[in-house]
Amino acid sequence: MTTKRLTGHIVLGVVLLVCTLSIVVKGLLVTVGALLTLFIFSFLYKDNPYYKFAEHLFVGVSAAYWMCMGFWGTMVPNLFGKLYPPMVGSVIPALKDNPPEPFMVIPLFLGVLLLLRLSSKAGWISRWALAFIVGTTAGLNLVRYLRSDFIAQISSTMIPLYASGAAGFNLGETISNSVIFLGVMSGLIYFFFSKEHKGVFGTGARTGIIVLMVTFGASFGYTVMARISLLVGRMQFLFDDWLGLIR
Amino acid sequence: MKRRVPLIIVFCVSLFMVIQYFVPLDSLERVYRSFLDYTIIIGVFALLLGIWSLCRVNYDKIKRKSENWQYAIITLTGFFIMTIAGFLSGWGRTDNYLYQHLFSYVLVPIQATMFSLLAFFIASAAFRAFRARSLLATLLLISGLVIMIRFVPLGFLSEPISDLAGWILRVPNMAAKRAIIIGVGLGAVATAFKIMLGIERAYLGRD
Amino acid sequence: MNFLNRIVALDRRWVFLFLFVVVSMAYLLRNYFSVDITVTKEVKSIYDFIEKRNEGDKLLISFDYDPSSLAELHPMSRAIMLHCFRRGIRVVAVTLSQYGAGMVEEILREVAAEAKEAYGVDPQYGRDYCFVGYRPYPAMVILGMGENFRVFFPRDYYDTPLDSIPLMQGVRNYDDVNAVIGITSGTTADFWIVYGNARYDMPLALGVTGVMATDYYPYLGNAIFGLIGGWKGAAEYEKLIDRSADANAGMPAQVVAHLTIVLFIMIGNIGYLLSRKSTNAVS
Amino acid sequence: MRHLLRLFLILLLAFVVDGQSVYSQESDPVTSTADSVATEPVTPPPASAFGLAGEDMPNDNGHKLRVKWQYPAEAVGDITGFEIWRATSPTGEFRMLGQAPNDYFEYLDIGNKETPAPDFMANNSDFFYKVVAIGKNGLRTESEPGGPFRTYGQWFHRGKTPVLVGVVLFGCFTFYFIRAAKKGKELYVRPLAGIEAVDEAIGRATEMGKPTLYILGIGTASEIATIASFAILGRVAKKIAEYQTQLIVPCYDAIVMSIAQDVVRSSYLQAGRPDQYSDDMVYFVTNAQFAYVAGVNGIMMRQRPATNFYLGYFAAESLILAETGNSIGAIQIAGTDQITQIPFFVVACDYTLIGEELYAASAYLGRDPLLLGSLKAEDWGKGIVMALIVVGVVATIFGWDGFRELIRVNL
Repeated sequence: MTTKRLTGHIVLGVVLLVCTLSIVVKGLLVTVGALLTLFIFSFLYKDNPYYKFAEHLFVGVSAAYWMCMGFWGTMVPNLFGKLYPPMVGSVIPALKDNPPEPFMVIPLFLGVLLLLRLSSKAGWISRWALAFIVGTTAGLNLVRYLRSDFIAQISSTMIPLYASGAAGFNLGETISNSVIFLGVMSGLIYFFFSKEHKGVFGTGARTGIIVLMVTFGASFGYTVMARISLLVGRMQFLFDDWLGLIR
Repeated sequence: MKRRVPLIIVFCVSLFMVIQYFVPLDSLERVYRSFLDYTIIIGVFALLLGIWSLCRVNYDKIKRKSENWQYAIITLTGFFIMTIAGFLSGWGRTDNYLYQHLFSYVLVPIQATMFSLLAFFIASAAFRAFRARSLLATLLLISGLVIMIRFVPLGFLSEPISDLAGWILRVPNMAAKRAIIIGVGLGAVATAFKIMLGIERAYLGRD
Repeated sequence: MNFLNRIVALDRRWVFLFLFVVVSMAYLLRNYFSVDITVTKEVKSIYDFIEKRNEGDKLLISFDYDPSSLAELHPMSRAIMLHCFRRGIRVVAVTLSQYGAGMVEEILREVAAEAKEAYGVDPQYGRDYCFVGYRPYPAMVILGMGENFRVFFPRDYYDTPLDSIPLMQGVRNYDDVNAVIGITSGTTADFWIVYGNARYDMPLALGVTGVMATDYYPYLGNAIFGLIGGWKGAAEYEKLIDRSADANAGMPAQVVAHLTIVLFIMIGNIGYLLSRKSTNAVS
Repeated sequence: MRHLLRLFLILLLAFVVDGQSVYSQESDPVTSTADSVATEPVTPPPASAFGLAGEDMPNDNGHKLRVKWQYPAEAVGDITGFEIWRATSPTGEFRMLGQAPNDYFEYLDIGNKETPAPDFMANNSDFFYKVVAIGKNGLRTESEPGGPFRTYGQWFHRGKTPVLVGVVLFGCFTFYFIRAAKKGKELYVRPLAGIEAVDEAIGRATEMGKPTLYILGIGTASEIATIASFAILGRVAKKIAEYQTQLIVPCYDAIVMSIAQDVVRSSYLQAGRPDQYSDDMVYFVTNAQFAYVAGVNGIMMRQRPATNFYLGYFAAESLILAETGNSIGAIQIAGTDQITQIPFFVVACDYTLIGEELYAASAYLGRDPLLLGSLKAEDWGKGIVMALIVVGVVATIFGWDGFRELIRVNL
């Protein structure tokens, strides 16, 4: 226990020393950024006050950031600017002379309905606004999914199982095409809900899950590269930008 | 009134969204675009609800002195300082020192570091889960390894491994993804139908 | 037995620590490492395609990413453009990403200067490359460019009419460039395939982030003739053009990290299999 | 309810009929050729462009027109290109629209749909065009104004017919099976491991006296995955209310939070314990992806839930959440329709609902015949897809490409 505590003190001391030095050399801001980086990394060891600090700060600041973005980026130009254009004239001069759009009271009205949720009595009215959003989504998705994912995927699976190129029969391609065909079919069989996975159907479903697992392994393996790039990015920040070890 | 009106709204709005997709009329397109605008604006109003919830939860923590209540102060302080910074430059502008620097030296580094934790978690997840426990787990393990090993210089083995990796990515990978996409497409359409017709209405609560 | 169990249930923090140490060492000592990179077919085919073109042939390169993906995609953009300039291939640049325009303008200038320094060629704006800028709604722009570039880009980024730019004279649409290379970090890659290649059938190659790459492998050979995925792809391309740069600098860390993970998986499995054997023996 | 269904069917039918009647009307594209007087090419070139023709573009509301012209092949070398001008009357003010290179003899005029814009193009109205050949020597030769060319608005987008067929067909299936289910026809559904584990997982949390964490993902309420997740949340919350354990639902999106509050509140009401619900169970964290993850990680480390649900739309944070959850020893049930994230859940969680299974989960949990009926409809959809693929593959083997064209969506 005491050695652990001692190690803790030593680590803390070193970090403090480096920080003091870096504030002098590199300035406060980079040091703050670097410290926060280390705080987050400390979570990998265990939950601790430094991580808690960074986490809570992050939550608060980011919520305010998105609120400001929502207000200045959406509310002002898209609602106020359309209801009463002169209001945003100083920000977006191009909008100043647009005629007001009276229909924009609809989202204003729905938005206010939503806020009624804070009252325990009239809270149920807020569902009108939610219903509007859910309805838009449902309608949009009904056609969106059929259009983009669905039909395109079906038609591109219609490939000849027997492949031949300029050089005649192409064995490799034929095997690949057959695997694709069988893979898609068995994958679809796996997703059947109302049929018991037994007999031929069971074999199909089993093949389906095998193909799925191979794919998941491959995706996982491939993503490692992208994630390591992120880590190297942080090292670049810590070692180059902050400590300046290399350059 | 409490239940029927929302269902009617859902039905009418969603039906409109479907129809406008097939009918290329300007008037419909204009309404369609306004609808999308409306949902975004309503979203900002909802953000106020979110902020209210955030403040209340944290305020309660401080008031009740529940565990870790000190950190709730940090959240609220961070929130209010950033909010003030966001309105400091006057109408419609956020280009002040405080806002910009809170963004660049607090938000950005923490965010990037949180993201980079994935490098560690992907390693620990692989270590723990890639075990030859069953046929399926073994397949997961093997195909993952084949893809990862491409990075490791292995001399004469490198080329066949990279070929095999390419084949896995090109063939079984495509087949499985297609099957998932087709399934997801059908499921999404079915869910949209159910919402439209009011069969699925969990989102409205049930009282 | 005890040892095996401990390996099987090794605290994940040892994995974290090991990975951290190893990756930081590899990063710090990157200049002392050389990584032998195996060039994959999908990257090589893009290189070959450019290598086989004649001087004066044209490529349309679309930089559809914004500064947040810069770290991952800039290395491949640089490598491809350097290759083009070295071979005397003309580059028509466009961006379909809202925040991309400034970044693309910068990288074009940088690479032109780099090519001059490295290969003694002197790429000139308007003659050897040009940048038509940004337009919103990528799907529509891709469709429109299939008709005529001028539908959406009557003028270039600097407001010069396209017909006044020597490079663009006689360049109507995809038929007049030899290929399109889309370097993208989002759904624009799908648009290039669905609205570009499927509709107009021009040769198309993609450069994408590492996470996206697996999604586009299925299109190799039919919709796209080449694919560069993340840093590894960029490093391969750098190797092909024999010019080690950013992507190669990160490669030691990548290789070591992959090796570490593979090693841990192996150890875990050996431990698991052995411990299962010994429990079987006991029972 | 019945009336609603019927109304919908009638509307759909009317819509199909309407669409088709219009479809046949505009099937032959309207082409009119201007009898513009071709002035003899002046020597030295440039020669005058002539034979202006305009063609309405289909499948829009009449804001697009394709202009074509001819130019003597031998004179093409003398010009650098063409300019295309448009006006609303032959004598009116012409506006330059754009340019085309010298070997290009058509121009797609995409007009603006809104009135104040300078390149506004009204639908169902006449336009006149002029093409100017720009000579290499700088000479400009104008064609006679060609026209009138009329833009036509259409009522139905023909390219989207396969989608319409799909929607109608699928709608019919859904109706049929829902009706069948209502009549009490027993529908078999195969077991899903992830769903069967739900009870056990909540039970475990109860035994351990620890809370259950439910994450709705980082999607907005407009993601189908999020909506599917609400339905599951309703079932889960009801069980939790019955077992009297604690539920934590930290939210990423404020609208999602509002809806989730409603859902959980009514589940507690249904379970007969409305007094145990409070808005503190379902609360907002923040709207930034990784700040949300940081917050949820903190919740996991400090409140130590025994069971974690991750159901909805997820991006890169999936693995951070799942690994942290695993490190505290929670039972984890995940589900998403995001293909790129499924592998991470599969690796790091105990149970994973893959893609479509997430949507089906609420039907499984509720055993509501209406919802089960729609599962059957989905299966029929899959069956048809498989049949289509088989026919398509056979068709390509015999080199009959028409079949693929049949189901193509032309936007």
